[in-house]
Amino acid sequence: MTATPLAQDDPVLRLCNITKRFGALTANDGISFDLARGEVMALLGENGAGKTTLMNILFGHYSADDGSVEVFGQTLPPGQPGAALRAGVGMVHQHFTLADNMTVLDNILLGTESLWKFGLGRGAARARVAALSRDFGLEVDPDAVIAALSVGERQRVEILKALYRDARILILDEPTAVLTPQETDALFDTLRRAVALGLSVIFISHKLHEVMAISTRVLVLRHGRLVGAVATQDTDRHKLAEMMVGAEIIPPAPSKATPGVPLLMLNRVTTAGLRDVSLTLRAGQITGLAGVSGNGQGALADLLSGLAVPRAGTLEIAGDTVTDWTPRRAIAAGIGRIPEDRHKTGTIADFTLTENAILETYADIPNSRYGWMDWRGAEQRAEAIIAQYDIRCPGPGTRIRLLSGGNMQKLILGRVLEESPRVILANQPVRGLDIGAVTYVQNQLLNARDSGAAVLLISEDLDEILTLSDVIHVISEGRLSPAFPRGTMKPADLGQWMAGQGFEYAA
Amino acid sequence: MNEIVDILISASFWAAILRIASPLIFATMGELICERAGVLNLGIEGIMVMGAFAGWIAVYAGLPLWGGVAVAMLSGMAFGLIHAVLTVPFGLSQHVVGIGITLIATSSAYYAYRLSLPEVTSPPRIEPFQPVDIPGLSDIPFIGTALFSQTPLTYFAFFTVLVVAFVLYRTPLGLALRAVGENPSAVEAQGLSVTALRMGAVIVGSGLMAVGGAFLTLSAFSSFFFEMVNGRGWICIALVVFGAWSPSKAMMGALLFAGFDALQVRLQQTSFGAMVPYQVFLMIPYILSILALVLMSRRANVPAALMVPYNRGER
Amino acid sequence: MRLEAIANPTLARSIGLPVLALVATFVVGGMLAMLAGANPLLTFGLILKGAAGSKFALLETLNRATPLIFTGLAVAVAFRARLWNIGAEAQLYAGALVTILIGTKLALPGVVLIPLMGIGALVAGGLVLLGPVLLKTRLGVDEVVTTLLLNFIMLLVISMLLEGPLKDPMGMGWPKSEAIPRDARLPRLVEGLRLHWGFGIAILSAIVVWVIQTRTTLGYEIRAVGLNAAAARFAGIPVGKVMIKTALLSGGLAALAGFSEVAGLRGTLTLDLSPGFGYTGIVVAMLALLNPLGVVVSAIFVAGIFVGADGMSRAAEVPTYIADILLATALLFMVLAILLTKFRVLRG
Amino acid sequence: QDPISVAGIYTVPVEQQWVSRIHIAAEAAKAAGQITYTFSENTANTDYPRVMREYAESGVKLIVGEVFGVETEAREVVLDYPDTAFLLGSSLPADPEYPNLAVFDNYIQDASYLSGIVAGAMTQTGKIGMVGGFPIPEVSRLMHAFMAGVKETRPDAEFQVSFIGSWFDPPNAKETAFAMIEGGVDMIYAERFGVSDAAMEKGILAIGNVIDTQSEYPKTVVASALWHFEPTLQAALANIAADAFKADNYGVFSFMKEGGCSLAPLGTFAGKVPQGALDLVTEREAAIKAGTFVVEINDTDPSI
Ligand SMILES: Nc1ncnc2c1ncn2[C@@H]1O[C@H](COP(=O)(O)OP(=O)(O)OP(=O)(O)O)[C@@H](O)[C@H]1O
Ligand SMILES: Nc1ncnc2c1ncn2[C@@H]1O[C@H](COP(=O)(O)OP(=O)(O)OP(=O)(O)O)[C@@H](O)[C@H]1O
Ligand SMILES: [Mg+2]
Ligand SMILES: [Mg+2]
Repeated sequence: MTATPLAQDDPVLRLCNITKRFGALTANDGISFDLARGEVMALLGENGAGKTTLMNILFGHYSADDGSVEVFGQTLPPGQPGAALRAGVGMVHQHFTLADNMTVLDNILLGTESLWKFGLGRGAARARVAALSRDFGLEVDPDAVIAALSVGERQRVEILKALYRDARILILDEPTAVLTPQETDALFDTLRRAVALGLSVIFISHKLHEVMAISTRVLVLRHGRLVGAVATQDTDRHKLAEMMVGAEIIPPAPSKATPGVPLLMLNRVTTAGLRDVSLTLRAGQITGLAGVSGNGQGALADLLSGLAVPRAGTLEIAGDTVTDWTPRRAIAAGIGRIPEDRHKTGTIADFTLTENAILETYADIPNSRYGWMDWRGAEQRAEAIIAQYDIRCPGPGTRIRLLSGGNMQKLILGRVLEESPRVILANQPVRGLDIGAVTYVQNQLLNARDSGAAVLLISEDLDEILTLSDVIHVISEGRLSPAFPRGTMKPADLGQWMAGQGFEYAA
Repeated sequence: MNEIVDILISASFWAAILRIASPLIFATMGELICERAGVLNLGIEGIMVMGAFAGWIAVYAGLPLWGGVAVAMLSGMAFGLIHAVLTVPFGLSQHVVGIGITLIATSSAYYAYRLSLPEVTSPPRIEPFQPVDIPGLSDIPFIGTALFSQTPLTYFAFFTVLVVAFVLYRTPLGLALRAVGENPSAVEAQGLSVTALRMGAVIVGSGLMAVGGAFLTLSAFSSFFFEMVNGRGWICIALVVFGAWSPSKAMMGALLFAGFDALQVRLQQTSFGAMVPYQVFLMIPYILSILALVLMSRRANVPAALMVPYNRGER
Repeated sequence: MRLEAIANPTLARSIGLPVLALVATFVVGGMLAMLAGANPLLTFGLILKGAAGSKFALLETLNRATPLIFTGLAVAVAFRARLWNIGAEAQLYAGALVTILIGTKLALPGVVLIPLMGIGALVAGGLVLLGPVLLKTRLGVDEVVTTLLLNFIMLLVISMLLEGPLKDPMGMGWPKSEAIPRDARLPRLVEGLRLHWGFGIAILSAIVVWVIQTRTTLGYEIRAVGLNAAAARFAGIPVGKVMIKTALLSGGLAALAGFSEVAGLRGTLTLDLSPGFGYTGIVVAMLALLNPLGVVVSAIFVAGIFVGADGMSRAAEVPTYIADILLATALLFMVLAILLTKFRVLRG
Repeated sequence: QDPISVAGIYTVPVEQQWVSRIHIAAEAAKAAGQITYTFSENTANTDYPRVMREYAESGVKLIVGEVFGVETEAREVVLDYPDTAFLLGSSLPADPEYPNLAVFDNYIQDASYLSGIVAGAMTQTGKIGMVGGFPIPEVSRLMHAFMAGVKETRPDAEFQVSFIGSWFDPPNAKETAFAMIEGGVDMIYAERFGVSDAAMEKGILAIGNVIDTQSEYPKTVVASALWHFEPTLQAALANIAADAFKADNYGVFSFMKEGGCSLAPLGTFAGKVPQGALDLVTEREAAIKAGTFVVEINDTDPSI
């Protein structure tokens, strides 16, 4: 370890001995580090290691129980985001902080002027935003309403918000978790431009190749403590993973698949977001769906989940055409669904683990009988899932809100896999998870495949698709490419299809 | 049918609409400000009662009429402060606090009235605002009588709509207010205080509601009566939704509602009115409001964070 | 300022704060009474005496709590599903109306009429709430406003009926209905005092609702829909149907308040059957944190404060309006106290 | 002799015209040392029986009030407190089964009739408006008597009747009156607060009801039919003192011949009312008091 946390001569930012407790839990434990001008510092750590908490303290959302934050030599008053903003700190939060029904420009302007001024000066602001967009490569329509923007565009707005306020230090909390590879590349381009202009960046991600690609230095948190700091050039992905988890991580290595009978078939289906799509999911096979987000993945997931019905074409399960298609039918037909957003659709935050574990099966024995809940039965079921899927939690009576994303995901996985589904829809199953959890989830999907399930894996991470899938489809503007067997396509080839090329010739 | 046309072409009918709409407009703007900032203020009915009382008693005690309006506004702001403290930093249920405020403001006004005037058996009167002709405009035939021969408070009500619309859409403060009703974290992330903005909105909004109440005692009428607000506050809550949280549309809603009220009163005297139970006329504005809501529902843009308390550090 | 959840509140906190809220209410009451020239130190005892100082006082408190239990339950059930039913008042009147229709128009023995009236009311109240709920689930119309407006419409409908077809021919022209026959009235619980079997039905309803919420799949569905409708829909819970069932249950419960007031207390239908029981039900439910059994306690608390303070106003000869002030004060202090039993206030 | 303890229970505030007359009579008796007096106002009908019991339990000798909304329940209370005298406004006649309950109502049709005579003489257009709260007998009866009076001096008079569906919404009553005035009415029967204000603003005339408001609207209120509760209260007090209180109809004590109602003095309008009308008023008043002329009691809804 060549780089020590406190080695800078003239740091733009200095954190001293930051400690933060939530009740009995110490989320940050005496953390100190410096940030130099023009540096990209990556912050690594498992889910719940305390990264977001630390950044929230730095930005003034939380006040630390101990320690201080200095920006350009000035100590920041605790608990005042306004002070951090004025001092030149800009933050892009893990969960975006945008008002969805307002325009880009209004979101950027918010809070930048004295509240008591007459007039908003939108004209001048628009010009300034346009200039910033150009300088930093952040293309976005200033008059668009946020709700109409893609995730990547929203992120650009978040960065523009910081730049508009002349931020000198940019904090990005898991900015790439929801981005497509292309968008990630664009983001990195922006960050490089920013650094070139003398800004400093703190970058949080669970994706080690990204950390390797963009950062100059890496700090690693574990259980709230700073456990390591290295210059990026002196390390590699394996070493970083080991520092994070404390043990070596073995990435999944799929064995050869033995495809079986078709379990689910789409015959020229059209829905709100799909155009004339035909697809066959076979037993014992993982079908990967690659594509730039927003090209119909959601529509396909909704269709298989039972939330949408075909407008034209048919959906066949084990040879039978379905009618009256609802989520309940989908579950009954043996489709296990891992939703894209575990917070919004996958779980009910204020339900306990037990209640969440039976969300899809509450009406069945042993969870209930004749409309009467059997809470003992339900709890036993939850306990079984907790034990088998190694969910870290105080117990089945804990509200799921208190679990980390990885553990939440394990519960969903357990809830789905315990039903021995014939078909599994896995929509972004590892988004936002740390590397340990990612490996765990992927191995579970492979196991399910090996025991004969048909898996549809939707992901924007091409590496993940290429590693896990036995056949790959690309989706673009609601159309589906032909199936490409494992090993027949390179990332660049897929990229062409993702950009929409080739579809003219496809069926 | 002729009778209805007669009503519609009489200038005094249109003048009545503006008059009846005035208190609704004040209170609707007040509620709109609160809801735009994310707080449903069910205290409106009681705050209007308090405003009606406070404004009136101040004038009765010797203050000029505009002094009464100011006192009413302050009284509304005081109850707004209680509402704001309980619902914003403490994040208590906006339903309970609102109903509690309505109860406490109403009964406090009654209690204070009885304590200050224990002996009266007939409500004392003050000299209320008189209609003021606007020079030039009020001489225009028909329009002059219909629109420009109102009491100053009515003109003030429409001026308030302009101010509210201007502030909401054309100033940094309005931008922040709208944002805090859409997504408080967005506001906090930009260095503004969610608490201060929301509390400010509730306090100022409540002040306007109270002025709406004071209109009843200082302009529409000259004495304070128990129960004289008579559900007008609840109507305003509907008007805000009806107006899809936009000041100008909400004002149109108030005018429409007042229109049906004015029409209702006049229809009762027609031959048609004699055939239909008077309750049917009284019902019309409510039924139309619901119908309008049904028609508007798809386009309504509810402030996304309405009724959601914000606690920093909680997700 | 920031609130932080307390993992394990101490007993002193859980009990001390609500007691403090009560004491604060009494202090406010004393000061207000002093303004009116009464001895502030006496008010405390007078309120207690008025609310529970005698069998009569206690039973009157329970009597006034009865409709509040029903409307409180109605609100608790609806709010659990995030169905903002502000229209318990309208549903109450719908229940009362059907009670009167069945009770006065059907010539049947009391034992048949009583259950018939109850069931009729239940159905009527449910149907009244069904409209706004269908508008909400089908067209996305905000139910806060529709249920609120229905309160006014329902009162006007009743007014029209009471001055028209339902007017009691023996009522000397007053807008009031005929009385239901003696044997179709809910029996008194205590001879000579007003408390009637409506109270028993209310307690029973609270238990039933509690069982539904905690022990049945419907209760589970209602809670899931209320906490996260999107997740519930994804998991296969029929959100629309659950909403409709919730509406029928909630509206029905509110209507039972009307049934109980008419069949147990008043015998006839008038326009002033409810002094805002529907609105107070919201407060009762929230004070109980939407817990059905808690609703019983909070309804009795709310009724007790009102009856006690009202009695105090007479004994101390201060204007009667003090009762409502104290009720509201007690409420606001109490919701705050309940919050502070679970959260601690931090700076920053 | 010790003052008799009296309690009033009112479902509306004591400002309400009707209740104010009871309240004033009681306050006067209290000032005269005849009674002690406390009251509860704005009592909901749900709470009414409880309040009755609370006063009865506290040993009050006479309870006055109004039970139009709780006739049955109130009678149950009455039976439970045989030592307390109840003098209650009620639509039902007295009943010996409730020996301690006497009923009354404001039967002031005599005065209303006389005020109608004045109104008929003062209207120019012959269009007369009437704004009421609800079409209940107490209101309808007086409106009919008033109309009968008008017909004496203005046989071709036309009447417009509106009910605002509320006892207390002066701004609404005022709007309703405005609407009538636009319709050509130049004389208005002010059953509710708010009506005289409209008349004053528009410079037309009004007739008061139950109370005299001429001092507040000196150029507007021509005449008023006044109710005097004193004879009713005094009769009850006398019976209590004599231990002779029983089920009885005290409504008659509101009749003119008992002094229960009167036409308010013309005051500011003295000399402005045609002599012919005044002569008729004097003549009819004498006849009513002598019992040779009876004003019809008609409780039907005048708007139909
Ligand atoms: N508001 C809060 N209240 C209580 N505890 C909290 C709160 N926020 C975070 N924690 C605790 O602090 C720990 C650190 O959380 P933090 O969000 O900082 O993790 P993280 O490193 O950002 O995780 P991830 O990689 O999943 O984003 C968590 O384990 C959690 O238990
Ligand atoms: N209100 C809270 N109270 C207690 N702990 C919390 C709270 N909010 C978050 N946490 C904790 O913070 C940690 C991180 O939360 P966060 O929501 O960032 O999860 P995550 O692991 O990043 O999931 P995801 O990536 O899906 O958002 C979790 O371990 C969770 O236990
Ligand atoms: Mg995080
Ligand atoms: Mg995360």
